Amino acid sequence: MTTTRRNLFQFLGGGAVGALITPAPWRLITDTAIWSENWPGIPKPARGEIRTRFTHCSLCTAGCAMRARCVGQQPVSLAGVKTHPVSRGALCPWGIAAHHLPYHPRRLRQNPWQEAAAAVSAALSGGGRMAVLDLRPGRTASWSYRRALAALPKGVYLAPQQPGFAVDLASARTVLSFGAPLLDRWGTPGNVFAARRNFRLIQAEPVETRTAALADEWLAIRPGSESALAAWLAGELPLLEAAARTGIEEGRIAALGKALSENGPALILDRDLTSSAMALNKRFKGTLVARREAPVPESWKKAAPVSDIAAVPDRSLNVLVIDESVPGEYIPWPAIEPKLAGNAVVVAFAWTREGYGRHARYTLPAALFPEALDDIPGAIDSVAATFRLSTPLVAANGPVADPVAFVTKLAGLDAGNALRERADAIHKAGRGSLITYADSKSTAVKDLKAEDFWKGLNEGGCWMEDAVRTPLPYGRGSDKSSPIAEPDASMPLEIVVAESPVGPLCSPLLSKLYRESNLRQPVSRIVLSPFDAQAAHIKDGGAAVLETGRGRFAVLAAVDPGVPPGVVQVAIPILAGRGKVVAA
Amino acid sequence: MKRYGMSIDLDRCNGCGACMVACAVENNIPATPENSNDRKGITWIRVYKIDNKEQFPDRRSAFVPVLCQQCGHETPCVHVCPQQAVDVDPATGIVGQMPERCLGCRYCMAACPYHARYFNWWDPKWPAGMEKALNPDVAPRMRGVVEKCNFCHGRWHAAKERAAIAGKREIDPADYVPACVEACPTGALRFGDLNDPAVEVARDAKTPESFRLLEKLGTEPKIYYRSEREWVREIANAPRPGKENVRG
Amino acid sequence: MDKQFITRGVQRCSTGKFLSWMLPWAVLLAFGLLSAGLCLIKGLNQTNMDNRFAFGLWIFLDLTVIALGAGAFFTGFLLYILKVKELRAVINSAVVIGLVCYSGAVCVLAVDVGQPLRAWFTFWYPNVHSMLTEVTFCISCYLTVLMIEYLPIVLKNRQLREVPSFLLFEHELHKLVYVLAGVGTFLSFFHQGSLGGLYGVLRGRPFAFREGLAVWPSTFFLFILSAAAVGPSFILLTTWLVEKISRKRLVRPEVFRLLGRISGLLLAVYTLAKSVDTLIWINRTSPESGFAAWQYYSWKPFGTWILFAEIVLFGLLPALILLTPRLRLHTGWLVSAAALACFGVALNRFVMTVQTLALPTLSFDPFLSYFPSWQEVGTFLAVVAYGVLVYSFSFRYFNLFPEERELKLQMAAQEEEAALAGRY
Amino acid sequence: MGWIGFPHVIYKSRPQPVDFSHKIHADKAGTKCEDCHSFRDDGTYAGAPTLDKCSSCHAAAMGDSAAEKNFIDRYVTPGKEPQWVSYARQPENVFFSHATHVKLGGLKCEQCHGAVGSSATLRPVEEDRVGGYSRDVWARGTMDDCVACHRQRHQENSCLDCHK
Repeated sequence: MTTTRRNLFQFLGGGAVGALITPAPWRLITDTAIWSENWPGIPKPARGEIRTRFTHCSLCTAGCAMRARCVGQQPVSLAGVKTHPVSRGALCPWGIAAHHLPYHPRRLRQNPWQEAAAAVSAALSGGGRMAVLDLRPGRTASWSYRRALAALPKGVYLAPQQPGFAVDLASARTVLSFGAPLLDRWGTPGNVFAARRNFRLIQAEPVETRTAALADEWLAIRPGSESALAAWLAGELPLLEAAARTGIEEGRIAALGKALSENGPALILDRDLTSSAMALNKRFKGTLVARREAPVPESWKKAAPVSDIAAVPDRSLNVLVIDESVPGEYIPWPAIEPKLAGNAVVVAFAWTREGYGRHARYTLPAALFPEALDDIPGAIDSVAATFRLSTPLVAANGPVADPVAFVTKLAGLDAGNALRERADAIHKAGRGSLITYADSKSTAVKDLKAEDFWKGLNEGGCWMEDAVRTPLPYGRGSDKSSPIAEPDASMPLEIVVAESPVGPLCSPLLSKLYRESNLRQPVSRIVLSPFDAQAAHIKDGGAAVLETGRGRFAVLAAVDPGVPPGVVQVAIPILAGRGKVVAA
Repeated sequence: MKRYGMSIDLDRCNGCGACMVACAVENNIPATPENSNDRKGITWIRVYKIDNKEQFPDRRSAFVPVLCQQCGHETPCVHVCPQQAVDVDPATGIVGQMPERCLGCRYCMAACPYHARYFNWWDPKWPAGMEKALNPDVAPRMRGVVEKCNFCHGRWHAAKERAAIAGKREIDPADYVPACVEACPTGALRFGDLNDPAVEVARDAKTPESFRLLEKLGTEPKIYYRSEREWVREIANAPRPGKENVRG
Repeated sequence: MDKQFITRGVQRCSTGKFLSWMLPWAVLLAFGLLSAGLCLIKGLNQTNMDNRFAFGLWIFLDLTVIALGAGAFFTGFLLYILKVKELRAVINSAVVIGLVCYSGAVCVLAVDVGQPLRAWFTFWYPNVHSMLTEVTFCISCYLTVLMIEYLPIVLKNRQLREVPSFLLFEHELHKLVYVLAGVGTFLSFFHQGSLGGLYGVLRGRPFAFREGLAVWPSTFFLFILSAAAVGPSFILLTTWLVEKISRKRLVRPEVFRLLGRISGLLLAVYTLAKSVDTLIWINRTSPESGFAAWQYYSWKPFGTWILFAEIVLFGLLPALILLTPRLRLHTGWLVSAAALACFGVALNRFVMTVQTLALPTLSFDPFLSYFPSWQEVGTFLAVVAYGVLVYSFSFRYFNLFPEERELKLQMAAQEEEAALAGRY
Repeated sequence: MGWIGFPHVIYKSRPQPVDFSHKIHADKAGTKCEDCHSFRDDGTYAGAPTLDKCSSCHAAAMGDSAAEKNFIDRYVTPGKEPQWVSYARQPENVFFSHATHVKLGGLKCEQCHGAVGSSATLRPVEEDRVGGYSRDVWARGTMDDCVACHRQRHQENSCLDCHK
């Protein structure tokens, strides 16, 4: 028979109806929905036994104790450890997401170790001068550097200036802070917040920072006039003039003095802990105590001294090795550059090229937390000496180079075992006790074998000296306050650091969250008062240029009536000083 | 029957954002592309910086963590969901969101006065290798669905399982604390069963300084805020347009 | 060459002219499909919607076109249930418009959801409390009804009716038409209402929240009313447009006036109801949820002018015009009033969707603004283009205006008379 | 014809690495499932045993079956974990607590897993080509099956009881 068009229609229609009674179409619908659940590209989290491991965060000198929740060996989340006497179970946002750092997309991937080593030894062969810049002094690694540099003919060990004291927050009752970000990543967060309930906090600061917002009293002091207030407290300035300079009513200033002297023990702090304001602690019996360091082997004592970058003669360094593997106080490049001789070899050990890597001839990839085994020097607010390790939680993701090995190799020194030697030295001294978190026990070092002590440290234990508070001899820092600087007209605005910067060394999640919540001022943004903005013809959200002693920066300007006139609020600490903002 | 809730002390919160980070880590929130912003990104708990709208030197600021307020009565999002992807657990009072049932109509987001619900505008993506660090107790979500805070249900499951292996039906309260509460370094966040008068949270909720956001809507939220500062307590009420707000 | 498909006795432009009219719309449709495809494949990050503006242009579009498409069910209701015979002149056209609006809306909805593959969940695991469930069910059902209603129009085509079985089928369908009209009316009343309920139930958005009767907030009934009111206006408007574009007379002026009168009547009722509702909302509903009504209107640019425009300018005014017999006699007044009415309903839907989301609810919220991305606009235009294409096609090949033919004959007769008169 | 062909269209078959007989082990090694499929201290379920569990007995051949010899050569000697394919693997978004169901609910393994325990050989896992679920899940482990049982025992509260 011939198939007509109608037959065809009938066939198709029948087929369609027939298909409906088979499971096929229904199953297909269900399956597509299921497929939309395991959508391509959605990762499946690895399953497995959940283990708990302990370590210490080495992202800053707070060295908070960490409990890592691991699937097998892989940490999937970090939390604080309540039994750690200093950090008391608190972590900062940086620490909480630290286990993401090894996977940061901006990590260095090449390791030009051979080239760097060759270049360095070539530069040294002619009896060149070599220096190591260590951003975090006080580590065992720092000792290794100093030992190596002592062995080298002209070795210099450079490090940011460290305060020779520790701050005893717990015993303070009244705290006057000249812009010290006490409640924002200062010292050891857990320790600060625990002590916070016992002292009255008076924040003298031009803008309302996080700390000022939560202080018991915020003295909105005129920018740049902190020294005037300090001078009055030191009895070197009449009340009227202090009031006039600081823009704070006499009554409040007087009350401040009263509080400090009567509601003691008092404590006076400022942002960089060096300025003459710290000298006031002598006058008001501030609760500063001598800084104590964990014992080191006798054999280490013949080490290169810690010298200040400023003390190095210009154009004298042929080799400079910079260790920024652990974040520390950043010394601006303009302060370093003049010290370098012509064609000096600069080798930076960093996790990204965005730090000194921009200036170094070789940037070697350093292992970073939680890949690297390192110890953490005591925090500014830890009264007793302490020794704790940041034991690695994961294997290094990609090629890494060890800066200590690099330097010690040049001096023919083997410091591979330095941490163990240090631990043994501490054990030999026999003071203090070891706190272990898994069983939250504290065992006196005397009662431990050296082997177990070392083992305990590597399982995330923490050695702490029994708290001995040696009051500070107050040798350093004159108690005369420095003369009050007169502002120069070319730089009309006071640059005030209102935020600790988010910085590059953080989990991609952290930067995402801050970006999506506008919770922190981005490094690229400044905040102006409507008055200054208008004067400079800058609109809210408009582009601007910030001119400072450290150069010009293209930024976005925000206008906020909460900012006092004459102030530009930034999130880059090194810019503190005076500056000028012009429309881009 | 439990009624889990939270109390947030605004006089302690220093806006560090630890809660947001801990939440994102716990709940496998992906790192969104660079062009995401405060309106397209996902964060189950968001800390807002607020101020008293004064000028210097009278300006005062505070930080307000806002998560799903776990409305207990006429829960706005539950009623509107066309396909039962949102429900309130009678046993815990927790408002649950089922990404696998959600079709992404976003009606619930329009219904939520707290903007505590978030939509997956992008495919979830992690930097290479970072997916190794995902939390196995929480399933990553796919593009095109809504998600929100559920008081870290992964931890609730783990706590129940720990109880089960010991043959217990009731969990040990110490076993179940949401990530944000555990992470808060200032101790501003507290969590617990509001029905249990012995628990801190239940007592916090009763203090005169404590308040809830938009209480007058009658949705009985289970997140209690507290502050000594008068102007901060004002945020409980409806917005009052100030001149700086009035713009087109 | 396609002459044999065109209804007997009516005259249509040449194929070439027709195609050249269709072409630009086809291009527009293609562009729209592209942008819709982008949204489907790359996801909704292609739009400018966000967590705070979860609904945007598309929801506004859906609500509006469905309101305008209401002409279909309401005319059907008047014609078949209330036996208003004159409306037979426009019923076919109304059905096509309805079909276009509803299918367009459904397509956009499919793009609007984040996981279209799961759309069927709503039918499988429906949440009976959700207005959206009601909407989904009613719209999809009513769309099928419209398609069935559209069939006879297609089958009446000059060539298709040659096929005996089609003719038979069409005849059978015709008996059904009353049932269909009834069902359609019922369904439409419901989803028009639930579309209103969509926002009226939002307790968390006091600007949109309304008290109501039983489970339905007042907006439920207001939407039904407004839709019924502008439906006829929109038919009037489109018919007039088609007349202008095709330069033909399609319906008798009486029909125009009738449509106008119906529309005006309902519009007046709607305006009254709306005003009462607004007063209740300002004085009770809103304050009870802690929101002083004045503050909604102090966020620029949405001042009280928008309320005035909605109720007086685009409600009362057109109603009065349409209810004044003298003005109804002038097509100009009639059409512009109808246009005002249609614009009014669009504005109302805009306020309910966009303004609701723009207004802050938390005291530390900013006022939000939103502007659609080109992908969104493209999808929007696709619906328009699709509408024009389908309508033009139907107008050319199907008999949308039964009176067209006799009107044509009349005119021819008149001309002859005139010619004869001229001879003597 | 379609009924036979259909499964092959929608499932792809994934064979098990080792021809393992539950039956023999149930008779010889241990009597209870928990002997090999154990719980961890935190209540999580360990699933298929790891190699060390097997090699504790099979360090050297115990019988003379080809399967065992093969297993020892391929896995025990090189110390390579056999990649078992799970029959009842639930999708990522499902939270299923064996502890709750076994310890509190008092369910027997067979109730969900069928008579695996007495099977003489491991049949290949049939994996859905589109959805990726095993055919056993479709047969015994769909959400409807869970819900039905929970309804009976009035154990249904919310979605997030069983979803994560």
